[in-house]
Parts: sequence; structure tokens; C-alpha cells
Amino acid sequence: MQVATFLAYLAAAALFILGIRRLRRPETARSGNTIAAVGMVIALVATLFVIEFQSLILIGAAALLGTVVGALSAQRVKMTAMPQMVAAYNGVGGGAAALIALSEFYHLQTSSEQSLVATITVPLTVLVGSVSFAGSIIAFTKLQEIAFSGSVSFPLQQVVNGLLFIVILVLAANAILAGNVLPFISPTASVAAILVGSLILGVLLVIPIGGADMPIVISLLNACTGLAAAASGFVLGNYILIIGGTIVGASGTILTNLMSGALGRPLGKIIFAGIAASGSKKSEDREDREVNDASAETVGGYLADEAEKVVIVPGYGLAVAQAQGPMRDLMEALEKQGKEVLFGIHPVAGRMPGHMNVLLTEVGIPYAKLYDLEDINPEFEDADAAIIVGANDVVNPAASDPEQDTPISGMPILEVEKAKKVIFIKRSLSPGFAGVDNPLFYDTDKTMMLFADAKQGLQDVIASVQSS
Amino acid sequence: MQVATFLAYLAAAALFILGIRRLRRPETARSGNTIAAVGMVIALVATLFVIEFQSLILIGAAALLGTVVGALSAQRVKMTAMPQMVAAYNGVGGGAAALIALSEFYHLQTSSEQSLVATITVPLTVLVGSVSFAGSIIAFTKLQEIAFSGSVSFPLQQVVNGLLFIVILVLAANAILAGNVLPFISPTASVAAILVGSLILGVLLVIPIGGADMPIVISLLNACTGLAAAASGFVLGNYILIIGGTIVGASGTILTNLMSGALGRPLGKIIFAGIAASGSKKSEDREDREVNDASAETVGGYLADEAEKVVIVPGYGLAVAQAQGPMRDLMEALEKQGKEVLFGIHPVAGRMPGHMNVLLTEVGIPYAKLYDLEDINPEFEDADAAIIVGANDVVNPAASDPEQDTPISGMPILEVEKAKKVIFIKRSLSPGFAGVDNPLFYDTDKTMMLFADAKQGLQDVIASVQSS
Amino acid sequence: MNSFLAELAVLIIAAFLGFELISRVPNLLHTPLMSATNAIHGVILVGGMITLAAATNVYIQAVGFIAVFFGALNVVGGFWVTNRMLGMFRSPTPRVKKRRED
Amino acid sequence: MNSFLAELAVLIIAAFLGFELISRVPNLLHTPLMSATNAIHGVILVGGMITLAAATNVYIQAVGFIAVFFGALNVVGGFWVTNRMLGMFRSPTPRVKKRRED
Ligand SMILES: NC(=O)c1ccc[n+]([C@@H]2O[C@H](COP(=O)([O-])OP(=O)(O)OC[C@H]3O[C@@H](n4cnc5c(N)ncnc54)[C@H](OP(=O)(O)O)[C@@H]3O)[C@@H](O)[C@H]2O)c1
Ligand SMILES: NC(=O)c1ccc[n+]([C@@H]2O[C@H](COP(=O)([O-])OP(=O)(O)OC[C@H]3O[C@@H](n4cnc5c(N)ncnc54)[C@H](OP(=O)(O)O)[C@@H]3O)[C@@H](O)[C@H]2O)c1
Repeated sequence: MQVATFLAYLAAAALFILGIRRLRRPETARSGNTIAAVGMVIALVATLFVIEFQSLILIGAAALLGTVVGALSAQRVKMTAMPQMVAAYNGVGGGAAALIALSEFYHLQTSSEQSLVATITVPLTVLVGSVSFAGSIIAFTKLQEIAFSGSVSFPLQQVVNGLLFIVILVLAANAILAGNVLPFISPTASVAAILVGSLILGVLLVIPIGGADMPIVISLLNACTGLAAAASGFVLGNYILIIGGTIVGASGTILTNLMSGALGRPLGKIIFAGIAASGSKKSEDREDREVNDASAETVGGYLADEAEKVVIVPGYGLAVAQAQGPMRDLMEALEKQGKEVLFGIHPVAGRMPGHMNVLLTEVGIPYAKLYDLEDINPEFEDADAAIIVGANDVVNPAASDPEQDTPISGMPILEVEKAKKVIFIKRSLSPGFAGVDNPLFYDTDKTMMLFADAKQGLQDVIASVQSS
Repeated sequence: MQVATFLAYLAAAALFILGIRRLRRPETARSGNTIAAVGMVIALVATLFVIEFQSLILIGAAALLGTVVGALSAQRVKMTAMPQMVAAYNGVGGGAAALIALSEFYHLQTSSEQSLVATITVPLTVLVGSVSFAGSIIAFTKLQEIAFSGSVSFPLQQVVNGLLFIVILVLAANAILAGNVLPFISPTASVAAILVGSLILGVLLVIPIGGADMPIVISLLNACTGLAAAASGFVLGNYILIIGGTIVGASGTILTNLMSGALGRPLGKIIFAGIAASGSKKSEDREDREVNDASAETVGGYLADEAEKVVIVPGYGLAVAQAQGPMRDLMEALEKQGKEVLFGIHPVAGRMPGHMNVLLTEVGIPYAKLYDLEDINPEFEDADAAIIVGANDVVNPAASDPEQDTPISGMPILEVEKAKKVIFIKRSLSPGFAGVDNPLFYDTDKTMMLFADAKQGLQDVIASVQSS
Repeated sequence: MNSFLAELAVLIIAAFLGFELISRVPNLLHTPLMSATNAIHGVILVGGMITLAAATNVYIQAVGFIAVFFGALNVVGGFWVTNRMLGMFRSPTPRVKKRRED
Repeated sequence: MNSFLAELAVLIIAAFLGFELISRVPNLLHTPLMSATNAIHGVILVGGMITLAAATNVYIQAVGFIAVFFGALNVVGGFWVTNRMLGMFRSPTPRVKKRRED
């Protein structure tokens, strides 16, 4: 039976790998997810054959509870809230690893037979697991805007974190060497201390990071949980934990790099500087400066009469206003008049990578019209109009202005200013996520500002396009 | 010590992997090879610590012998003979695996303690190892034109191979089940029979395959040896053999597919049909048909006066004539006259993939001028001349002619016929490797045939280019 | 000890595999990939089951219970939400395909 | 048996890794890659050494001797010839780089 279970674990591992492989291409991605899920089922069923039977009721109850909560939350969550949901799931995973290590520690203490490997990996698992648990929960609360929104920082943050980390390591050494490092602290006490310390560390690490970088941080914590799972695999001598955990740990690390590349923020900067957008910075002279306040009629008229090629740039505001439907209608209205309509999707438009793609495909705007940063920027030259709906940072030339040091400095942007006319549809002059004022707003002869809620604004524009 | 050796093995495995990673890009390829070699040294040294000391002299002697032979042969071999050299090295590797399995079998027979795994994997290793040994040797003799050149085939080949394979499997079962399958054959006898049978099988598998497909076959045998090494890793319970062997086995398989893709021949077709070029097929009416027999002066004059953009297509003949130097000189001569010169490199030009790149870079023709199939074909439209030096198959339009079923049918070719003028530099009208006549030869107003040895011909052309 | 070495070997190879697996993924798929791998490390649930089954007293049982609950939450929620995300992608057009493959 | 299972795990993961490792390699590098991997499976030499060292009689010694000889030939010849091949590539230009990366 042992052997059968082991082979089943290998099959599960193979399915995880095949699943991830398919997740690399849009057409096969969904099936990849399914395949990985099948692997998971196999691993779980196989495990049932190697554990005491009478414990099944308890396990079943706990699993059922988790399943229900997981299914409901996953089904209910709004697309815009995906990132924090992932953060939550990731956190509990880390928590589970830490708890497993804790009870293994208890076994080691009570039972006679010693396992050096377990003794070493237990504190490690507690550390990593707790950090990603606490960190993920903070990330969740931040993105849910429950608390700590923006970047919360206090003096000597890095120093404090560093010291705390060292303390934890010492405690770990103490636990491993059966209390011979700090004779006055028992191994049990030190493991408990490691738990608490790691939780605090997790909080401190994530608290200073602004929401703009959260997806990256979540991805990083995802990798951590993977490592925690692998570590607990060493504790239990369980191969599927080791393989699955390690693969997630490694691929998660790479993925984190890809993301921070897309956001244009080096990972180190994010973690150690917490430079991310605080959303607080406001430019005071805003009201004094004059803008070209355009009506939906003017905008619609221009589009209908003078525009041949139109690029639409959606942003976070579109998601907030749930205006993806009207946006598709605008596309159709313009195309009915024989105009070319493209969509420029910035990798970090919205609040999660791929956020805009998800929303737009949701309402059936074809892939073929969604252009990446590199693909769309050349298109602006001969575009007659760039319509920016509920976006700011991703089109903010300030990002490429060497003079300023803003949270978005260095981030590649969509060069809408190259288009003949730039049309903003947003509610006010207030800046975006990064809180950086946008010079384009005040370029009165190139820019039209249509102040409106994205949904309403788009509908009005459609109306006037069709009427003219 | 055991542990240290094991860790060293893991380090070696890591270096193998890193080495292969670097071998994927031209800039880093060479360092990748070095890194893998370092890993090998680590693995070998680590092994010294786990074996009896007194055996060192014998091991040293054998290793030294192998090193000397290996170094000399590798240093001496001509670039054009690379493929068969690789085949030879690959073969001995497979042979080593088979021999190791044999002696392990002896140990199993004599020693008391039984190992099921070893008992099963021994015959397997003997089988795979012997096949790739015999197969590689045949490949070597074919490419060296020692024997069996072209495709040697006899009736019912596939059937015979199939039967032989089944017999071997039965013998293997008999050996594993301690002679309970065929009571009249002892395990020892069956292993011996497996050895012989596998050697024959290896010969039969490779003999019918024409030289054109040899690089692919060698790559396939390379993967086989990898598997043999992995299998012997199971026999000996040795991780570095398992890891190294498996990685080579897997990556070798993929590589084989890439190659057969480049040659435009599906793997199955190669192995089971042995359709490859026999070089025998000759078209008799060749002499009767008239061609535009041009002198070096005519060619040089045309290039100097009327050509602005010239594409040079090198082939096997260039390698034979060792004319890469003159080819570079021609490039320089033409460029001095302000003409644009590109090189079109067919993936299978010459006798091994990358053959031409190796030769041309050897004489310092810059990478940037070497164009792949996909990259060069668009360039022919506005090329004033395509100079084909010692090549035929790779520019033979017959390959894309649905009417004919030739050995090269379906292979993508360099579309030289799109150029304003096509200039062949070769010694005669004899066709190429695949023995398929080239209609372009007889297109008298588009094609100039300069009948000469590649080296001589190029020098004459250069002279007349410079003089005019 | 030997079993540990074997596990270490698996760890190292699996790590390299993990690095290789994620390469040149289109931005479009960053979030789904994150969320799917997140679901995969929910395999920690296996550990939770083993722990809970081996629990010798009620405290450890409680700990194990929470671990299993957490693990199941991670697995189910993770795969489910990923599936929802991916459900929104229509079958792509050649252009997108091209962009991805070359 | 257990040790076999561990080895099996390594085999499977390593196989996947091998598949991932070779992807979109320029034609230019097919032969060097073949020849380098060919050198790597020369690691069979390790097995040869172990066998020869464990040889109990002269026949097995002879077999082991040949195995070691073959293995060393595979390793040295393989890496050497690969190195010679690659030695002929000059540092490439952006164009080639571009073609490879995108
Ligand atoms: N994609 C990711 O992975 C990710 C994750 C986290 C954070 N971020 C960050 O989020 C930002 C994304 O940039 P973005 O340009 O998409 O968004 P943004 O820069 O945050 O701008 C959003 C704009 O939408 C407008 N808006 C809000 N509600 C609206 C409504 N109902 N109708 C119309 N407009 C509305 C707001 O202006 P008004 O208030 O005047 O309407 C605001 O200027 C970047 O800084 C990025 O770094 C990205
Ligand atoms: N690259 C690989 O992996 C590989 C491996 C094995 C086989 N192949 C096969 O080899 C062929 C390669 O095509 P290819 O066009 O490069 O070569 P090819 O088709 O074999 O033609 C070579 C030509 O070179 C001429 N030639 C020979 N010696 C010459 C000399 N000293 N001076 C001038 N010309 C000379 C010959 O014509 P004359 O006798 O009239 O001079 C012959 O027509 C393909 O069929 C391919 O499948 C390729």
C-alpha cells in the first residue's frame, strides 16, 4: 500500500508539472489548471490509504469545512478582488505548513526515536510558513482596504527586521541543538518564540509596501509557501510535498521576477525600500491650472468626424465603474462607422497583472484587439485619438521624466501623447494609484478631459457618436 | 565519506544542468561545455573516495588510455568528420553501460544477497547499451564510408527487427525470472543471448538508414546511451548516473525531434522506412540536356557590373574543397565594391546540422551575415545573384515538387530561383547527396554553371571581379 | 540519513525544473499562473491529513484540524478561483498565438 | 525497495527537466548540443570505476577495464570535440541574439 501511494504521488507530481506546462499558453491554460487539480485529487486519495482509519471523520469534517469556505469565497469574489483572494488562500497554506511543523515538533519531543532531519527542518518550516501566513494576511487586509492601506513605515524598519530575523535564527539554532545555545530557553519555548517572531516579521515585511506592489509581494509569498510546503515535506519525509512545494517555490520565484519586470520595479527596491505608491502625495496647484474640459458631444463628434484609427486605453477606473460593457459598445459603434479600434493594455493597468485582459475578454472583446505595451506603442503615431478610460499611471509621461523621482519612475508607459488627440474619461483631476499628477491633463490643445464616471461617460460618447 | 560523495554527485548534476542551459545560446555555449566538464571531474573525483584503493592502478591505466585516445582523436578529427566522431564516442558510452551491467549480473549470480531492481534493470541495460553501441559503430562506418554506405536494405527488414526484439524481450523475462520462462535456457545463457541479439538489432536498425539521416540517428542513439547510463544507475543504485543519464536521454529525444524537423523528415519515416538518400539514383538523360556553361570571367563580370545584392549559398562541396577561405575573400572583394553580401545557411547544408556555420565562422565570416532558412528566403526576391557553391539538395526545387517522390521531398529549401541570376560553382552536373537531379541546372537563361572545384572556381571568380 | 539525501536530490532537480517551467509567460497569464501554483502548494493538505491522523492528544488534534481546514481552503479556493479567471479567456487569435510562440 | 522508489522519483523529475532544458535551440547549436550531452552521458565512467574496483576475478576485471576505457574515451573525446566545435563560433551580433531571444 505504501508503494502504491508513493507511485500515486509520482503520478500527481507529473500532473502538476504537465498542468503548469499548459498554463503557459492561453489556449491550454484552463485545461492545465484542471490537470493540476486532478493530480491533487490523486495525491489526496492516495494519502487516505496510509493513515489510520478512525481519524477519517475528523479529517473529513475539517476538509469539508475548508472545501465549502474555499468554494464559496472563490465563487463569490469579484474579479477586481482576485489578488487579495489569492493572498488569503496562500496565507492559509503557509499557516498549515507552520501548524504541521508544530505538531511534528511535539511528536519529536514526546517520542523516543530521534530524526535529525526533522529536528532541523521543523523550525525552518515554522519560520517560513508563519512569515507567509502573516504577510499574506496583511496583503489581504491592505488590498481589501480593511487596514494599513498605502505604505505604513516607521523609522529603522530595515534594522528592526534584520535584528528580528537574527533573533529568530538564534532561537532556531537553540531549538535544533536541544537548548544548548541559550540554556535558559527550552526548545519548546524557542519554537513558540520562533512562531511569534515569524508572525511579527511577516507583518513588518509587508506593512511598508504600497498596494501597487502587492501582486508582486503576493507572488513572492506564494513562492515562500511553496518552500514551506517543501520543508514540511522533509519533516514528514513525504515526496509529493517536497516535489510540489519545490516546484512552486522555484517557479514562483521566477514568476515574481517576471511581474516586477512588468511593473518596472526591481524586487529589491520593493522589499527594502517600500517605495511603492502611497496614494497620499497630492499636487496642490491642480485646481488653479486650466484644462480643456470637453463634453461628451465634443468627444463623440471628434471621434465620428475626424478619427479613423482609435486606441482605447483602459485602467483601474474602468474596473471600478464596471464599464467594460459600454467600452465594448463604443468599439462596435466606432467599427460600424468603419473605424479601426485597438486596445492598449498596460501590463499593470488595473490592480493585478492581466486584470484588464480578464475584464475585457469577459465582455467578449476579441483577443486580437488587445495589444501589449510593446505592440501598441508603435500604433499611437498614426492614431487619431487615444481614449484613456479610468487610467492615469499607465499613461503618465511623468514616469519617464528623469527630473522627478515618483513611485512610477522608470515604469514603461503607453505613449498616448503620440496620438493626434488624447481623451481622458475620468471623474476628476485626481491622480491615480501612484498619486502622481499627470502633465497631459493640462496640455489643453492636445487633451480633452471628459469628467464623468467611466460607465456614464462612455455611454454618452456612444450616443453622440451614433447621433452624428 | 559516502555522504560527501553523494553531495558531490548532486553538485555535479547541478553543473551538468547549468552547462546544458548555457549551451542553448551561442555566446555562452562554450562556457556551458566547460561547466559540464567541471561537473564531470567533480563526479569522478568524488567516486575515487568510495572505491577500494588498490584498484586505483588498474582504473588509472584504463582511464589514461581512454583519455589519450579520446584527446588525440578529438584533436585530430577534421571538422567534416565530426558526426562520425560523435557517433564513435557515443557508441563506446553505450558499450560501457552494457559491460557494467554484465559484470553486475555476474555479481548477482555469485553473491548471496538479491536485488530485485538490479535483476530487472541488468538485462534492460545490456539491451539498450548494446543497441546503441552496435548502432553507433555502424553509423560511424557509414559516415566514414568504410562500409554500408548508402541505404542497405533487405526484404522484410521491419518484420525481422520486430521478431528479434520480441525474442530479446522473452530472453530478458527469462533472465529476470531465473530461467522459469524458458527452463532449457539458463539466466546466464539468456543474458549472453540478449547481448548478442541486441548487437545484431543495433546493426539491423541502422544499416538501412541513408547517410543523410545519420545525424538524426546519432542523436537518437545519443539519447539511448543516456537511457542506458540511467538504467545502469539503477543497477548500481548510483544517483549521478540516474540523473545525468536521464537528462541526456530526455533532452536527447527532444533534440532528435528538432533535428528531424530541420531535415524535414519525420522520425518514424527515417527509422521504419529508411527512405533516406541512397546517392545511387542517377538521371540518365543528364548529358543530353544543354546548360549555360559559364566561365569564371563571365560570372565575375556579371557580379562586378550588374549585381548589387549577392546571396551566397554554401554546401557540402565547400567543405570537401575546403574553400571557406576563398569564399570569405569573395565576400570581401564584393564588399570592397560596395555590394551587399549575405550567406544563406540551410539547416542541413553539409553533412551535419550547423556544419556550414562552423566552417564559415572558422574563417571569420561574421555571424551577422549568416542567415537561417526563414530569414534568407525573403531576401532572394531583390537579390541580383545567388551563388551556390558546392550545394545542390538544399537549393533543389524538386524537393517542393509534389509530382516527384524524392528522398528530399518535403524538405524546405533555399529559394535561390527567386534571385535574378543563379550561379552554381560545382565540378559537374552530378547531383547531391540525395542523388536528385536539379532542374535549375538546365534553366539556361537564369542559371550560369561554373564547372570547377569550389576552391579553384571561387579564386578565379575573385580574380575576375577584382580585375573588372 | 540516506533517505534524506535522496530527498535532497529530488529537491535540487525539482528546483531546476521549477525554474525552467516558467519562462516567457505572457503578462496575460501572470495572475492565473500565480493563482494556479498557489493552489498546487495546497498539497500541504496531504501533510495536514497525515498530522491529524497521527495526532496523539486533543491539542495536536486541534492543530491538525486547523491545518487540514487551511489546506483544503488553499486547494479548493485556489483551483476554483484560477478556473474562474481562465474561464474568461476566449480562444485566442493567431496574432496572439504568434506573439507568444516566437 | 524504498531506495528504488526514491530513484524512480528522481528519474521522473529529471526526465521532465531534460525535456524542458532543450527548447527552441538555434540550428547552429544542434550539433554542439548533441555532442555535449553525448559527453555528459560519459558519466557512465563512474559506473565503470565502481565495477572495476569491485571486480572479483580477472575476467570481470577485464570487462571493467574496457568499461573504464570506453567511459574515459566518451568523456574526454566528447567534451574535447565539443569544445573544438564551439571554439569556432565568434561572439555573435545583436541580430543573431535578437533572433534567438524573441
Ligand atoms: N496591475 C497590477 O499588477 C497592479 C497591482 C496593484 C497596483 N497597480 C498600480 O495601479 C496603477 C494602475 O494604473 P491605472 O492607470 O490602471 O489606474 P490608476 O493610475 O490607478 O488610475 C485610475 C484612475 O481611474 C479613475 N477612476 C476611478 N474610478 C473611476 C470611475 N468610477 N470612473 C472613471 N474613472 C475612475 C481615477 O481618477 P478619478 O478619481 O479622477 O476618476 C484614477 O485616476 C499603477 O500605478 C499600477 O502600478 C497595478
Ligand atoms: N546537415 C546535415 O545534418 C546532413 C547530414 C547528412 C546528410 N545531409 C544531406 O546532405 C545534403 C546537403 O546538401 P548540400 O546541398 O549541402 O550538398 P549536396 O546536395 O550533397 O551537394 C553537394 C554538391 O557539392 C558538389 N561538390 C562536391 N565536391 C565538390 C568540390 N570539391 N568542389 C565543388 N563542388 C563539389 C557536388 O557536385 P559535383 O560532384 O558536381 O561537384 C554535389 O552536387 C542534403 O541532402 C542533406 O540532407 C545533411
